Amino acid sequence: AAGQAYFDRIISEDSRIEPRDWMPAAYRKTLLRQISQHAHSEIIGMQPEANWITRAPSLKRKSILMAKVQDEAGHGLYLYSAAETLGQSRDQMMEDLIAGKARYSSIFNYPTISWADMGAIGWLVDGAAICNQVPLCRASYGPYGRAMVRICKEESFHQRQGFEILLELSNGTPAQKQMAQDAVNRWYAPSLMMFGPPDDDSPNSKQSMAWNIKRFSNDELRSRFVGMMVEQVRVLGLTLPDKDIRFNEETKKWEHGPLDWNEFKEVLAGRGPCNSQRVERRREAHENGAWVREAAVAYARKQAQKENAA
Amino acid sequence: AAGQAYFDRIISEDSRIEPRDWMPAAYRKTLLRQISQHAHSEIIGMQPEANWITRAPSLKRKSILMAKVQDEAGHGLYLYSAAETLGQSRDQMMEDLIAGKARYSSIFNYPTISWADMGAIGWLVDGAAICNQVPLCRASYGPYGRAMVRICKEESFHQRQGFEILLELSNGTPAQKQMAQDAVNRWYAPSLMMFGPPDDDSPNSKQSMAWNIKRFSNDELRSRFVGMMVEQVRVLGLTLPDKDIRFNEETKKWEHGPLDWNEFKEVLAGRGPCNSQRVERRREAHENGAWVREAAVAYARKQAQKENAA
Amino acid sequence: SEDVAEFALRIGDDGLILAQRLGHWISRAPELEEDIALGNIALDQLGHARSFLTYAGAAWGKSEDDLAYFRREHEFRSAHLFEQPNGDFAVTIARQFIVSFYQYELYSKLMESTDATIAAISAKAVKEVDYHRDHSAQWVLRLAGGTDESRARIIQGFKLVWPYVDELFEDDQLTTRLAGAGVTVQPSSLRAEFDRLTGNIMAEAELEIPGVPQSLGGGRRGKHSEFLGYILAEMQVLAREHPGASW
Amino acid sequence: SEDVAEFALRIGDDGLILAQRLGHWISRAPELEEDIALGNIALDQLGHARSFLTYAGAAWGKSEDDLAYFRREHEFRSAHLFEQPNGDFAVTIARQFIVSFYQYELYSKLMESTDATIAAISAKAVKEVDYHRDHSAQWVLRLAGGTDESRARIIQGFKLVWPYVDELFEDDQLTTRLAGAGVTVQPSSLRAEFDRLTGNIMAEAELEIPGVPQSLGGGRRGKHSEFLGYILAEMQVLAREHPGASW
Repeated sequence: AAGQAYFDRIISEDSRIEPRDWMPAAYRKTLLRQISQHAHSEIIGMQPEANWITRAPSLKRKSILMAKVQDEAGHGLYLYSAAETLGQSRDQMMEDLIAGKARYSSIFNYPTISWADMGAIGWLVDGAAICNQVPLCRASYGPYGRAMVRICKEESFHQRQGFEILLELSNGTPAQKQMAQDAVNRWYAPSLMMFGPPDDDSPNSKQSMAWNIKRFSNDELRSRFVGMMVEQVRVLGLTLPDKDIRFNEETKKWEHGPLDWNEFKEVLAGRGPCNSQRVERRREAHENGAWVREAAVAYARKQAQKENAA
Repeated sequence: AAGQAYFDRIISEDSRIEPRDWMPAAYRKTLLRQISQHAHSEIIGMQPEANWITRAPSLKRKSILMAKVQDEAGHGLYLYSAAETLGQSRDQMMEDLIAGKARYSSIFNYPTISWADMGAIGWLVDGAAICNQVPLCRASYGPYGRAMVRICKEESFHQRQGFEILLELSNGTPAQKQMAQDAVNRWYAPSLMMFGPPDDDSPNSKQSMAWNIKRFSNDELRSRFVGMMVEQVRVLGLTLPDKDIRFNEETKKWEHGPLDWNEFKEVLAGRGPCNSQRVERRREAHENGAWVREAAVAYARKQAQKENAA
Repeated sequence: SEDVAEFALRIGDDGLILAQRLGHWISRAPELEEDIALGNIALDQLGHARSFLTYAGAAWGKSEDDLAYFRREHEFRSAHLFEQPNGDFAVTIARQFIVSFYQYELYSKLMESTDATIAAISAKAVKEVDYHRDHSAQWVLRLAGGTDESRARIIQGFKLVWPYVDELFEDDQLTTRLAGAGVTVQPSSLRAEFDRLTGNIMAEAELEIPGVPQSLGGGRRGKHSEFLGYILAEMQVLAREHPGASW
Repeated sequence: SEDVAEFALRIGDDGLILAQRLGHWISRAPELEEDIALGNIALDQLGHARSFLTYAGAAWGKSEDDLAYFRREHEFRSAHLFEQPNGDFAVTIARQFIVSFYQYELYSKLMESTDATIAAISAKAVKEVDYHRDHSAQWVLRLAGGTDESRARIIQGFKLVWPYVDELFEDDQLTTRLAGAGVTVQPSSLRAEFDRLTGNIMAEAELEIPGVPQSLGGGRRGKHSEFLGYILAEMQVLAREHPGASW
């Protein structure tokens, strides 16, 4: 009861809950699900981009791409650490991911089939992620909020790099420009769906907002994102594949055309073009690496024994 | 003693020894070494050509190449079977190969670095093999001789295909012609060395000839081969990288320039560019396939038990 | 006609991409007999592909090699199953098992195509594919009934390739038009027999149909997985370095 | 000068090809920390390669990308060790261990090169390579002293890559001329310290130097193993599809 009162006060003051503080079981569970899902997204999200590391068309781009994918591994680490403060081990989370029990952002189940996808992912997918994540820097759970601060800084760097890739392609040969437009066409709708289902179909959002985890509704964030993209796509000299985009003068909000939520659900249910491949690759890496992790543990144990003996 | 007499008579009549016949231990050992080495050469020899299956520049050539490499697996099988009649199991021979204890033709330790190598291997390497092998069809050991008959038929087919590849390249673009010439330059000397060391440095040849295994000396076969190649290279519109080739009017034999027997010995000693890679690939295939072979054995055992029970 | 050519392209691409995958096994198989067997299957698949691509190309003034070597990723029409990685021997067998039973049903029907060329190619192909069926079915039984390891591996193998089954039996506008003209049948009409025959073997092997979601596919519309780009980069590298050359 | 450019090309190609190999690990490493560590090493190698290739290209009016994407196999000057396949983690570590100790000795000497550019690039590189040394040495100790399996694997890993050590320390006419001018030292002069330092770690790990024959090499003369063709096909595929484009 004292715990609940303290918790309620912290939330009402918009202050931070720390790992040792008492918290309601549902709050812990919600956060754990959200943070681990976020971590998994970083890890699985490495794959569609890693797919172009060996084929990057210039050494500069190769270098930038390598650094980016590596950053994502780092983000995964921060987030797994944040989740661990809630009482679940990284190993367990990894097992859940491999067993297909854990979710990750559904957008990574689409394939990257051209180099321009590196641009579109940076610009649209990282762009959407930033819109989602900037408010999370103020999330009521301390370790999560602090992880997001670090991550957001790097993400905005990544978004700019994605934008630059598209800009270069758009100003390049006709084939390059078409490659860029095609990538934007394919990633636009999935990136809008990254904000989650429409507000009237998002039952958990309200509780998350009450707990100061979420700060804005899905539709609110989506609308902001659309507004940003509308402006930036002009600079790129490309178009968004949505003829219904408009600024609603009454609500002062950007509106977009209808989204195919059916496909979204199909992909979420595992029917995306790459679901099986993504989880399999993670499984393979994890299982092929088991002997290495075991060796490291065994070696550390032996070293500790030696030091104790000495 | 009766065995020895029978054996000597068969040899002197130039007739055939069969698996159940008595034979001198040294004869058995020599044959076993020669046949298993020959079998290993077929199997290891698949690798330099398999290296271009996925990159063959036309579907017709891809198809011919696949069939050829597959034929080599078949040759390996015939030869392992012939060797098994002398009392060594295929498994044992494979283990020896993987352990680096068994020899195979040293020429397969050179890399195939261009498509033209498919032509040069067919024309020169298979050509040299045929010169070596046609006399072996009359080898005194029956199973070996009969295996050679089948093999020689297919080899001469392969040689013609190699010739055709080079001819097409030679009549192609300047880059193609150069590719062909470069391949001939690289494979010429190693193919001459396939006949083994010069006669005065080949101590075992004499005994093999006395046993009717070998019919001609290394230098004799090499000279014949050079003569054939001199003629065919003109048709190809290419040159052999040997300015000393000449027909010796006195001996009525073709002579070639000096060969780098030092390199030959280095490669034989394991210092070729691909020795390690070739054996490793075989080891990998064998070890990765162990569970499959075990499964087949286990399944066969269970089926036999069922039938016995029924 | 354009429709027939497009249809031939689909089947041809299936065989071509699979042959490319299978070709990698030659010199790497678990035993020499399988180097030969997988090589044979690869050769057959490549042979069928060449016939179908030659026929497709005739409509567009292109050779089999123009189509194989000088198209880009989105112009290929193979289904996703054919581009799946070889994995271990069990994955290759699971993939081949599905492919062979599908192709057998397809070619059996195409033998009666109103298009004489398609009928003729298929009549030849069906006999070869019948052998592929037998080869893969025997291995499914052996692996499932062999050791604990082989059983675990074939189960995992099926789990990996099963998401790509539905795509093989999808009807679309092209198949609807061609079925109407008797050139082919609707792919969906092949499903029942495929299910029955594969089901029999799976039952004998005491394997369950994996309960994995079906992937959305899209290969017939040129939407491929991330694997195809690598396959083509390797397959086309030499031909593209020498455009216009003959070999 | 032409000589200096040719020399820079060798070092640049070493780093480029190794970065290409290492890049494959990112998203496939045994643990996330190693995705990051191997990614770092790849990035460093690529960074050094870019500096050296840019410098080499300046002599011929070519950019780093001209050199990386538009040369053919026989024009690459990397030593064979750098193109060896990743294998399992142990092979990658064994390869990196040899590479890092070699590069450390090389760059330490090149810091004092009479060529100011080479000296400057090397001064930066040597610090990074020092970390690579430490990383791989630590893993050699861990794998050798970890479990039976890891010990067997690192022994096998060293056996696979050791044949390519001698090539790194081979002198030739180019190095002789450049050593005379103080641009570099003879590769052979680096060997003793390499042997001493790697020997210390091997001894601590209770590993023996594998008794395998040394391969003939030839990478510095453009004679490569069968691996390089595949590496280049993949690395260059996109750039070559769009010649002249900028990215």
